[in-house]
Amino acid sequence: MNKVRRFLRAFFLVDIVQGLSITLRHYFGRKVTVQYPEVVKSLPPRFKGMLRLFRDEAGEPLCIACKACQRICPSHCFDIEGVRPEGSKVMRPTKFDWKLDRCTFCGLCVEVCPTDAIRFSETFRMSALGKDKLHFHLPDMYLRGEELQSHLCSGCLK
Amino acid sequence: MASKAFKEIDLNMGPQHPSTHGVLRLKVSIDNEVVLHVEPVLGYLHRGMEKLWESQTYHQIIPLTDRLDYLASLSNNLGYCLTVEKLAGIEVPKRAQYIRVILAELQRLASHLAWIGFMANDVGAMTVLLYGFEARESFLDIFETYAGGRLTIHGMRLGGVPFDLDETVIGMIRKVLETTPKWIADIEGLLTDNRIWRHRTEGIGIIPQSDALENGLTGPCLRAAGMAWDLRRDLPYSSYEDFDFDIPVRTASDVLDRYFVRMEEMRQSLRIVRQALDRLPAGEHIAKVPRTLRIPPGEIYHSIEAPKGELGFFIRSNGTDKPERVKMRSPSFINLMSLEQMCKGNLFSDIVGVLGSLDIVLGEIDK
Amino acid sequence: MLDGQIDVAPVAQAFERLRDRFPESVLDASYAGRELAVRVRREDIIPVLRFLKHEAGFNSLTDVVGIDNLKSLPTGRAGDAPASRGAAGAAPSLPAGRTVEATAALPVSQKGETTAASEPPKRFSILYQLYRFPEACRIRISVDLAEAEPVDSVVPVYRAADWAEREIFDMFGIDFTGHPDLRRIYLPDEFEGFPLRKDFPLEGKTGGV
Amino acid sequence: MTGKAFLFELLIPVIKIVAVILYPMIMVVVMIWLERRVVAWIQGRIGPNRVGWQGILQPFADAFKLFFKEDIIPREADKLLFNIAPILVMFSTLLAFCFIPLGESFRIGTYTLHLRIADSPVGLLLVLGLSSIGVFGIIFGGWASNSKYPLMGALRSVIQILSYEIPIGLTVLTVVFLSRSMDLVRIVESQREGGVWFGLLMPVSFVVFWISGIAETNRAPFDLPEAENELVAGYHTEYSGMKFAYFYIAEYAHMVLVSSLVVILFFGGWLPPFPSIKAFAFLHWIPGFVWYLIKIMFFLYLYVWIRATFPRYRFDALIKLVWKWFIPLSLANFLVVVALRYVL
Repeated sequence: MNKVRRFLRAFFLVDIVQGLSITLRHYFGRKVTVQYPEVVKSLPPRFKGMLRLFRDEAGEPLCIACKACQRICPSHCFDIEGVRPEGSKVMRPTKFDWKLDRCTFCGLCVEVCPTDAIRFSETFRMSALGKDKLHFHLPDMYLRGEELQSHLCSGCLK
Repeated sequence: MASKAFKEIDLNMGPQHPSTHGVLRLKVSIDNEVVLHVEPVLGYLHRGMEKLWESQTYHQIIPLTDRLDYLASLSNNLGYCLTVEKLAGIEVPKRAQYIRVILAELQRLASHLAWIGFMANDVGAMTVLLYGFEARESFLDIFETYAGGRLTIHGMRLGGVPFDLDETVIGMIRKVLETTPKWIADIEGLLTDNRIWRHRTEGIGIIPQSDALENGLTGPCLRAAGMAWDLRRDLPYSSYEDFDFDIPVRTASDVLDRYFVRMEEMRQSLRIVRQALDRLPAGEHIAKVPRTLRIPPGEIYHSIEAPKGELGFFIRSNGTDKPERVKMRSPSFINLMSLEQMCKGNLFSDIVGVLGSLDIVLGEIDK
Repeated sequence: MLDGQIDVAPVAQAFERLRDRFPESVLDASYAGRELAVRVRREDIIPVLRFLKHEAGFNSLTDVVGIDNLKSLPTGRAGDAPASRGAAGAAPSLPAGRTVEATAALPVSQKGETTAASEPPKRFSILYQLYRFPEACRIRISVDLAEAEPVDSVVPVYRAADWAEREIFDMFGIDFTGHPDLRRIYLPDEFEGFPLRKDFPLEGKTGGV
Repeated sequence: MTGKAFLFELLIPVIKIVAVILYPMIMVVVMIWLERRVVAWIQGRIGPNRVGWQGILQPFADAFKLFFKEDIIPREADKLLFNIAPILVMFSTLLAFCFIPLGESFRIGTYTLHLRIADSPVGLLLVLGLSSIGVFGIIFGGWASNSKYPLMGALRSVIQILSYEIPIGLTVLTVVFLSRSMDLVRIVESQREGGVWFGLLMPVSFVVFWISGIAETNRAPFDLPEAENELVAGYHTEYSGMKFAYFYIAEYAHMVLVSSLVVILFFGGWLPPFPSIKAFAFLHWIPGFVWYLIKIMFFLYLYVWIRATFPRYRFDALIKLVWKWFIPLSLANFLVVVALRYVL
C-alpha cells in the first residue's frame, strides 16, 4: 500500500508541486533587500564602526595617554605618546596613531579604556585610495561621522 | 579488461572552483564520471594561527579564534575560553554560562542554516541558499545587537561574556525562535520530499560506522553514522546538563542522513535556547579575571561540540601571560580526511554533494 | 608515578591495566581535569596505543599534538624546570556539578618516580589524545623525543592520526616512521624550516616562500 | 502591376527577415530580465532595478559589458572550431525561428501576409532538426577549448540532448498524428477545428514534451552541461566576451523556441482559450498575436520558476529518467493515442 502511495505521489509530481507552491508563496512574499546607498540599515548601539576619541562635555579630551589600548591590541594598531601639560593632573596624548588597515575591530581597546575615551563610532564606510590614508593621526581621531569619513587620513594629505 | 580502454582524467577542482567552500583544492582522478581518487590539497588559507597564538596573551587570542571557523565564531570563542578557564581555574558565573549556551546554540543555528544553503546550492537548488541566508540574517542581527559584530563577533571573554543580555536582545531572540521553524519548514518542503534531492543524497557518500569512528569523524557526520556522540551530553560544559534536548541519530550515514541530522539539530537548538531564556538565572555576566592573566605551568585539553564537530583546544601554559603552545583540534580538518573514502566509486557530481555534507570551513582547516 | 586521584572508573581501570601490562614503558602519569596524562617510552607507543584501543576500549583518537620544549630545556630559559611538563602546577577545580563521583579511586602511588627523573628532558613531545566512546572519558598519552629522533607512526592503530601526523611533520619536522604518506600538508613542499619550532622566528624567514 | 506588387514582393520579405531576427532578440532580452527579476523575487530579493525602468535595460548593460571585454582564446585551443562554435549555436537557433509562425496569416488588401519567413509543409521537422544542430556547436566549443571541464560539459550535453530527442520525437508524433500535418500553421488550425487544445487532449504528451524541452535547452534542473557547482561553467568555461554572449543568447533563444513550440503544438498557438465555446467568443477580440505572446511568456516564466525551485539532476539519474521513464511513457502514450484515434 505504501509503495502504491509512493508511486502515485511520484507519478503525479506531488513533490514537484509542493516545491513550486513554496517558491510561489515567496514570490509574493516580503523582499528583504536593502537598497543600500538610499536606505541604510539602522545600526545597533554596540555597532563596531571606526574607532574615534571622545571629549567630555567641557570639550576636554578624555584620553589620558595611559596606553592601555596599545598594550591590549592584538594587532598593534596604536602608537601613542603622551605628556603631562603644565599644571595638569593627567597626561594628554601628543601622538595617537591608529592604523585602520591593521584593526580587526575586536573591541578590546574600547573595553580596557579607563576613561571611555576611545569608542566605536557608527562610521562604517572605510575605503580610501591608498593604504597610507588608512592611518589616522591625532586631530582627526576626534572627528565624527561623515567628517571622519571624508577626512580619511586628512593628516597625510596636508 | 574494458576499463583499460578508458582514459583516466585528472581534474583539478579548486582552489578557485565555485563549490569547494573557499580555497580547498581537490586533485580528482575520474574515469568518465566515476571518481577513482580524491586528494585534498590544503594550506591556501594557512595563516600560522598556532604560531601567532604563542606570541599573544590569553585575552588577545580570543578575537583571533573568530577567524578559524568564521561561520561559527562564537563556538570557537567558547571552546577556547572554556579551555583557558579550566586551565586557570576560573569559575564562570551561572548567568554567563547560560548566556554562553544561548549564544553557542544561536551560532549553531546560524552555521547550520548557512550550511544547508551552501549544500543545497552545491546540488543546484539555489533558492535554498537564499532562504538559509535570510533565516541566518536574523541571527547575525542578534549578534550585531549583542556584541557589535556579525561574522567575527568576539562575543566571549575569559570568565564570561562581555555584555549582559538586555531586553532588546532577548526580544530579538524570542522573535527568531518564532520565525526560524517556518524557514526550516520551507527549506524542508523544498528538499526533503523532492525526488531530485533524494537522488542526489540518498546512498551517496556512505561511510560505515566503524570507519567513521576510525577516521575520527565527529559532529553531525558521525551522528548520521549511528553514533550518539554529542559532547554536550557526554561531557557537559557550560551548564549543558541543565537542559533537556535530544540527540538526533540516523544510521544510513549518507548525505541525506547528515541533512536530516542537521535539520533536527536546529530544532533541538531552538529548544535549548528557549529553555535557557526561560531559566536565565540572575547574577553577574562575567567573573573577575585579571587583565594580565598568568597561568601556572600545566596542560589541558578541552573540547566542545561545535556545529562542525568536536572542537578541541590543547593549551600548555608556562607561567607567563602567554601560552607555551595552543593546539586546536579543528573538526573540519579531521572530517575532511574521510572525503576520499566517501567519494570513491561515486560520480563526479557527488563530490560536491559529499563535500557539502561534511560542512567544512577552510578557515578552520588551514588554521 | 601518578599525580592526583582518578575519579572516573574506566580511566582508573585502564590506567591500572596499562601499568600492569607495560611496567617498563609507563614513565609517569598525572590526572587533572578529568584527564589522565601518561608519559610512555618512545619505543613503546604502538603497543601501548594498540592495547588502549583494543583492550581498554579507547576507540577514538581525537588529536595528535606536537610540542617543542625548547624553552624548558636546561639550555633554554632558566626557571622553567623540565619537571613542570606534567600538569603538576595547575589542577583546576571543576564546578561541583560537573565532577563525576569517584567510583574507583586510585591511590597516589609513589613508585616509578626514579624512572621519570632519570630521563633527560628532550626537545619534542608528541601527545595522543584518546577518547573512549560511549563512556566519555579521555586519556592522554605522550612521548618525548630528542631532535632528529623518529617516532613510530600510529596510523596503523588509529587512522585518524594520518593528517595530524602530517601536520606535525610539517610544523615540527618530526619523522614518523611507517606513515603511509608523510608529506607537508599546509606548507608548500619547497618550504624550508619548521614554523612551529620555537627557534623559527614569528615573522618568518626571509627567502622563504 | 507592378511597381506596387514588386514593392510588396521585395519589401515585405526584408521586413520579415528583420523581424525574425529582432523578435527572438527582444524575447531574449525580456527573458534575461524576467529571469533575474523572478528568481530574485522568489528568493526574497529585488533583483536588478537600477538600469532603466525596473532594470529592464540590465540585459543591454550586460551585453555592453561583454562586448567590451577581452576576447580570450586559450593558447592550445583549436582556433577555427573555437570561433565557429558560438556562431553555429546561435545561427542554428535563429534559423529555426524562420519556420515559427507568429500568428495567423491575414490579408492586407489583396496581399496575404504570412507571419513567418519560410512556408514549409514539414516546418515542425525542420525546427526540430535545426535546434539539434546546436549540439554541434556545443561539442565543438567543448572540444576546441582543450580544457577538461568544457570537454566534460560537452560530452554530457551531447548525451543529454541526443537522449531527450527521442521522447520529443515520439510526443511530437502524437500531435502530428492528430492534426495529420507537419505544418505548424496547420497544427494550430486543426486545434481550432477540433475545438480543443492538444495539450488538454494529451496531457502526457505535453508533460513529456515540456520536460524534455527543458532538458533539450540545458536548463535547470537539467543544466548538467553547465553545472557551475561541478563543471565551473561547462562547455563555455573558456569563452569570454562576445563569444560567451553568443552562447548565452543562444541558450535563451532556444528557450523561446521551445516555448513557442509548446504553445503551437499543445496550447493552440494564437488561439484564445476555449476556441469553440460560444460564451468565450469575446476572447477573440484580443488579437491572436497577443494570446500567443501571453502563452509564451507563461512558459518562459515556468522555466524560471522551475529553475528557482529544484536541485540539479545527477547525470545517471538524468539518463535513467529518459530511458526508463520518458521513452516507454511516450511510446505507450503514442500507442494509446493511435488506438483511440482509430477507435473513435
